[in-house]
Amino acid sequence: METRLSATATPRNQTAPHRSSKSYGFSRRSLGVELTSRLGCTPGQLTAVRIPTNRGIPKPRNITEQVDPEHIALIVKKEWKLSYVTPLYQFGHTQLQSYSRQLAAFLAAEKQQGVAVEVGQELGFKVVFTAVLGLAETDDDAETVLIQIHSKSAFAAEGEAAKLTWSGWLSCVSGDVEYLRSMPPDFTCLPLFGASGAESLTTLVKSWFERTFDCYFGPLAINSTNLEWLAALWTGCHPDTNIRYLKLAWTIPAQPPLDVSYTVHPQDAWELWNSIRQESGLRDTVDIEEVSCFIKGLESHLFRHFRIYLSAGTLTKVSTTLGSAHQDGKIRITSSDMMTSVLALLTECALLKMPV
Amino acid sequence: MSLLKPLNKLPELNTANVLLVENEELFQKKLADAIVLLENNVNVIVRLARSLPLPLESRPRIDLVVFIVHLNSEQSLLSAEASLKHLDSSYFLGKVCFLVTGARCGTLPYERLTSLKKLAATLNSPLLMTEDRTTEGVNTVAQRVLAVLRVAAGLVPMATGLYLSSLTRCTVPTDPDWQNQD
Amino acid sequence: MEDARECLRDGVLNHLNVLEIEALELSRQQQLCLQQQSRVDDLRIMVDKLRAQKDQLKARAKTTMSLQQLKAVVHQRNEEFNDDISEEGCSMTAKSQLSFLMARKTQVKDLLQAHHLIGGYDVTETCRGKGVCISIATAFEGFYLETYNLELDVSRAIQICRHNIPPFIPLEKLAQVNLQTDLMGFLSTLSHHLNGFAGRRQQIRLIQEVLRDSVEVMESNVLFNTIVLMCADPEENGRAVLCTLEYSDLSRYLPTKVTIESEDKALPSTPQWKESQSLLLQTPAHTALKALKMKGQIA
Amino acid sequence: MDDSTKQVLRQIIRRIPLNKLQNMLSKWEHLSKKQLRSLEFTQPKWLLCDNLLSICEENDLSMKHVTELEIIYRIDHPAQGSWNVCQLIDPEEEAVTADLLHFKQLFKAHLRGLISHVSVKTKKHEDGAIWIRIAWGDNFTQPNHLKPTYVVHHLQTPYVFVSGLTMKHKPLLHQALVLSAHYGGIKDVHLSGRCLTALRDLLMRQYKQVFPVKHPRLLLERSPLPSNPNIQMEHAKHAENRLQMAAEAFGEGILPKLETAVYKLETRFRENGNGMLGRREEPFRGVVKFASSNLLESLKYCVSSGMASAPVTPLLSSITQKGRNYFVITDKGPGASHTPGPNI
Amino acid sequence: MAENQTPTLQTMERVYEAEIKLLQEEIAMLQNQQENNEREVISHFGEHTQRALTSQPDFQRGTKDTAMNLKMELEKLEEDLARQTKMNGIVLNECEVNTLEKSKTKIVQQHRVSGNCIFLDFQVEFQLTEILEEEATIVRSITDLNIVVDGCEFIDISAFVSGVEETKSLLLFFRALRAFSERCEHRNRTFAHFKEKYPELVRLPEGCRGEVMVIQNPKIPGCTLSFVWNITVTKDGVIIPKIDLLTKLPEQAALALDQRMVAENGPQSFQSLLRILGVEATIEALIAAVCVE
Repeated sequence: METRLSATATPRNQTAPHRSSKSYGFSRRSLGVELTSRLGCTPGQLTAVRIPTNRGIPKPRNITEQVDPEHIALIVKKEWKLSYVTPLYQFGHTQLQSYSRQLAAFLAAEKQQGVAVEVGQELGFKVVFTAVLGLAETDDDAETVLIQIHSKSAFAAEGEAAKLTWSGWLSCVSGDVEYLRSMPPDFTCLPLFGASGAESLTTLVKSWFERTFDCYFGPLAINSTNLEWLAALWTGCHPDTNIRYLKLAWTIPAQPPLDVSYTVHPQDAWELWNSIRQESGLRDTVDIEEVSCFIKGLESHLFRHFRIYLSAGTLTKVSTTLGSAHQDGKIRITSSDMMTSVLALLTECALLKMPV
Repeated sequence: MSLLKPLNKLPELNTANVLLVENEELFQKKLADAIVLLENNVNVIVRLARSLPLPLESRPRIDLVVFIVHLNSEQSLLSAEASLKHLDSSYFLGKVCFLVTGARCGTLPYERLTSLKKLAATLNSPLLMTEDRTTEGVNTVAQRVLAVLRVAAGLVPMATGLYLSSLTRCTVPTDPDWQNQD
Repeated sequence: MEDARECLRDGVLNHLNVLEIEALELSRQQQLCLQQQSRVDDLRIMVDKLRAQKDQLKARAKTTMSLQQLKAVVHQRNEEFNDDISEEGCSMTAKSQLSFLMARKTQVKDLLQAHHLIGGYDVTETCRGKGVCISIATAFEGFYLETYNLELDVSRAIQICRHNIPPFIPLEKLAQVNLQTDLMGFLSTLSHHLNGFAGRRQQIRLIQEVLRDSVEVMESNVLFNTIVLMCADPEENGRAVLCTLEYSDLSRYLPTKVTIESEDKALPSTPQWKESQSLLLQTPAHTALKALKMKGQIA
Repeated sequence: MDDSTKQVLRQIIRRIPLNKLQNMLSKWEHLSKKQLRSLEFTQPKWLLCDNLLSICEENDLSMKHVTELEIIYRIDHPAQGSWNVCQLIDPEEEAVTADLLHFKQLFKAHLRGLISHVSVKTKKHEDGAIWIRIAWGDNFTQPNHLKPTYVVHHLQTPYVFVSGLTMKHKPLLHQALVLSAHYGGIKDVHLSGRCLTALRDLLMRQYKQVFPVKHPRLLLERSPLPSNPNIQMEHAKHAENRLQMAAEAFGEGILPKLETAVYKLETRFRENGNGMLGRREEPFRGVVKFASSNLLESLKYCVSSGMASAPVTPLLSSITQKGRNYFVITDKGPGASHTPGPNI
Repeated sequence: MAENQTPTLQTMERVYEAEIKLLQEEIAMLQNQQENNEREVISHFGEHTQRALTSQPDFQRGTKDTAMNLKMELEKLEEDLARQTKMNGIVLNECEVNTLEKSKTKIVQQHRVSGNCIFLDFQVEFQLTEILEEEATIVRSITDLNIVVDGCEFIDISAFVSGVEETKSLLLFFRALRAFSERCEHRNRTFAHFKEKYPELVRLPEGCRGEVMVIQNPKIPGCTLSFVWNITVTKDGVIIPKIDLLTKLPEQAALALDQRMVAENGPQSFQSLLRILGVEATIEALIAAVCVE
């Protein structure tokens, strides 16, 4: 069994304590062994899935035809805490009803054992699993599953309907086709998990999934490259839907830490982005070089004024009226037009975490 | 501008000089204390610098240059790359070593680590992943640096820096997917 | 032998791994007892360093010629070239030249320190001559108090770019008067204001420190330019007497107006209180009150 | 004790944390020792509140007394809501000799002259500052004690710290201040924050500033610990230089705890490299906000550790030099419009 | 496993610490001796040092750069001294320091400083004490002060000087001395200017640095105007100039002028004249008045 030198978590994000997951061993496609094998690595670090260096230009498009607007309303405007999920074993979209009942029973049982459920004393849970049809981009994508938990607190008057206290979803939008096809038959790959509601309920739902489908939930962070992609993606939509502002936030590791936030006028941001696009010939795909040139342009504009090396810190948050994303894996999508491209990007991040 | 040359001065008897280059000047002090504490028989002089070139002073021959790069800061990588230009090319025959910290942090952009690995591979120098927050981690990497230093300073019979570097240099993963990426 | 074979079964790499960890553990324990040893090593290094420094100083003392030797050198040269030492005639030996230079350097340093001690403005040039930093010392009756600093930008018109003068000192008003035209005048008026303020505040501190039981500071303000003190008149069965000191000239530490009040309307006009009123006008408050207390004028 | 007084008292009690309530009530001195002891401070707050109300009714306390409790609490815990600073300009002759009583009477008279229904309560703090609590009504309604404005003024200094002031009442307050302090006018200092003492220390220069003057000391400093001879710092001088510049820009020792600094940038985008937007004339508009639990410490650390290049840009050193934390930067220079602040 | 230090280590540690303390004291003593030696050399061979600065003797290779640095350093220090002297308006020629008591938390030094301020020479001796109190605050105070000032103007400030000596206000003394010297110098320049402009009309009984200037028209004997310009210093160092006009008229001229009450309201009109025109213009007016027959 590979010994794992425990390292104290980096201050910025509290990674959950490493449960000694089943060792998948090093399959043929992992990287050559070097001295780094000594220190155990986070799963997925060694994935060989290629990181795309350019993406198609995401056009905002109205998805209300394919996807039930009611479902969209449930996902839009909320802030979701993201995790990655390893493939689910023997998960079937047809048994959603039974899963609802099983999860409800599990939650009730956990409550009996006095597991701390601080959202009031719940009498009973009503769990609803719904399949959100239409979000999948390719036929390899499994359909997105939405989970809602309604609970009635002890104080509620008799006839009062149970309130929605927790919601979450599992999704896979335009996942890496080659990887999805390599999935053994009984496994369904829904790598991206978003949760919104009481933390304790989230852990309970996660442990139920892990026990029932023999999978593993791990924290999904959005690294600065992906935040930069989102910033460029949202700025690109400005002429069509007014983003009203582009706000970037960095954290500089000073003592005490210094947060720098730069809110750019949308039109100016778009003109900068557009001049970079023109510079490289307005191809139909956006290249990573253009994105980093856009962000570096903004950083150098700040450096000219304040002479602070933002590169010594990390980009932690990007937000516009279309949505916001935080490095700790928090995402908010406020308009449904851009939902698919954002979910596609996040699915890609989650897939990179999959053990090969 | 004077390039730092590895062989421009005569070595002193039984002493080894190592130069730790770190833009943040945070980890190098802890590492230097550990190195000096661990080494008993060879007189090890540790010189700490923020970047190259070094201010114009007389200093003994530097046997090993260690670049400490923190992956959570892009400036750390940029500053290391800039300092490399001030090293004489003959340093890259086993007299340069890269230490990388913070590789575990989840919010790390992947390309930073891969580009550093490619850099170390092209300069055929070793790249050591370092745990800079626990004392065991610091002691482990101090031992490794001492091992490389002893060889680079020619204090290990039958072993030259070049020979050791061919064994320990960083290899970019040979996986086909990587190839067509750049 | 048994555990070695058992380890080998798990694979060579694993075995090496276990060995390395044990080696690390051993070296860590070795370090522990080394640590105590290193404390003594540090001290030994420190002793060597200090010995070296002592020897170096001794050597230097030997090289710089003592007073007598210099007298001898100069004296001896005097005879050769009778009395007036012509310029090229006195090719000083290098050693005496060095000691003269060193001696002059110490003298200039002492003079600079003397300027600082007698309350001179310590003027230092900053940012390559474009700026100048001036410090103004304050003191009251032998006690050195705060030193205030002004950083002036003298590239174009003189401008105060940084200072730590408290806001109740009317710096802007004073600067408008003569900062551009007469810098020395501006500095001396500012110095008078600061020393006036420091003097007044120090008097209140001394009163509170030394005369705590017999005089109480009823009212004072940030600039200490209006002070109300309360003391008791011993005869009139300890009736309270209020002295209000007003300092309209902010650059002085003596009041310009002293009013004495008490319930007994007649008390202020009694001769001894008249006299103490004029005493308060001419001497700093704390000395005046101490004298009054000595005379039994106040309880 | 009418209903509005009760309502205000209830709100004040709700805002004062339980552990501090006993101390506040004893400082208030409107409850007898016995009454204070009779209050049982471990019972739930809403129960405690009712008992306290009944005691106050017993002592027949009026709104005047209740507001005094709030002012005492606010003086001890100023960091509620945010404080803004304005500065009185063009002092007349008597500005320097103004004393507290004189100022208090004049202020009340002027304010009542400007607006009929207003309740003004003042209290002198031991550091010499005067605290004024204003409950605004208007020509018809009674003063609303639930949203009072707090004004703190240090006599003999031009600074006034204001919290909880609405735009509607701003001109009234400013006029009353100018008239009663014998000044010519008043202007906004563009300095705001939650911690009142930090704003005051910054403007009153009650923190240690560093100047490039080295005052010779007779007593020798304790010689620093001898560092290990085997470790040499190549860039010792650079590091020392950076530390000095950081200290000169932001000060030394305990620094005033500012939280934020905001810069409204209206400068052209000049990108040296590939001519991005190079030709564009109009300014590249954006707002930069720096935030930290102790902003000056963070900026100082950035400069001394090299994460910000030294010498320090005037944009950052203006925070301490000009005593403000809101700037509008145009191509003509930082805050080219008239730069208020303590010095020239 | 960390057993406590073996006894030998502890004793070695204590031995080394004692030796370190001893060495530090020895070094301090050596440095002090070195400085005193240099001060003696200066006091005996002042003028030689000037020549040392200028002449370029042959140095052995070793001491070449040390001499160069020393010279550069010295030039910089001389520059600082010149600037301080100009800004402070006080020329310090010579100063002597000897340390009476020195410990980690207290130092007492005897300073003797002599120099001049414009044309008033002074020699000041003061005892300086510096005490390190808790949390590193240093209290520096003058514990003894005596001042010698020579120059004919001294009589005006002798009361002030004795007061200052008593309260040991060293800084107040030098601040007042500077202001007082400037006023005296201004008076001196004015008197010298008029003496040189109207040599036959103006007489200075006590010389340029005196207080009185007598204006007399040789054609009208017995009629003199003596212009008394007195400058005094109050106890708290404020300079107060007082200017009076003493008129001496022959009897018949006195009678003639009397109807116009010149003698009585002379002084008030003179003071108002002074206020409006300032000193120089008033003197010009007086001289003009005396010249007209």
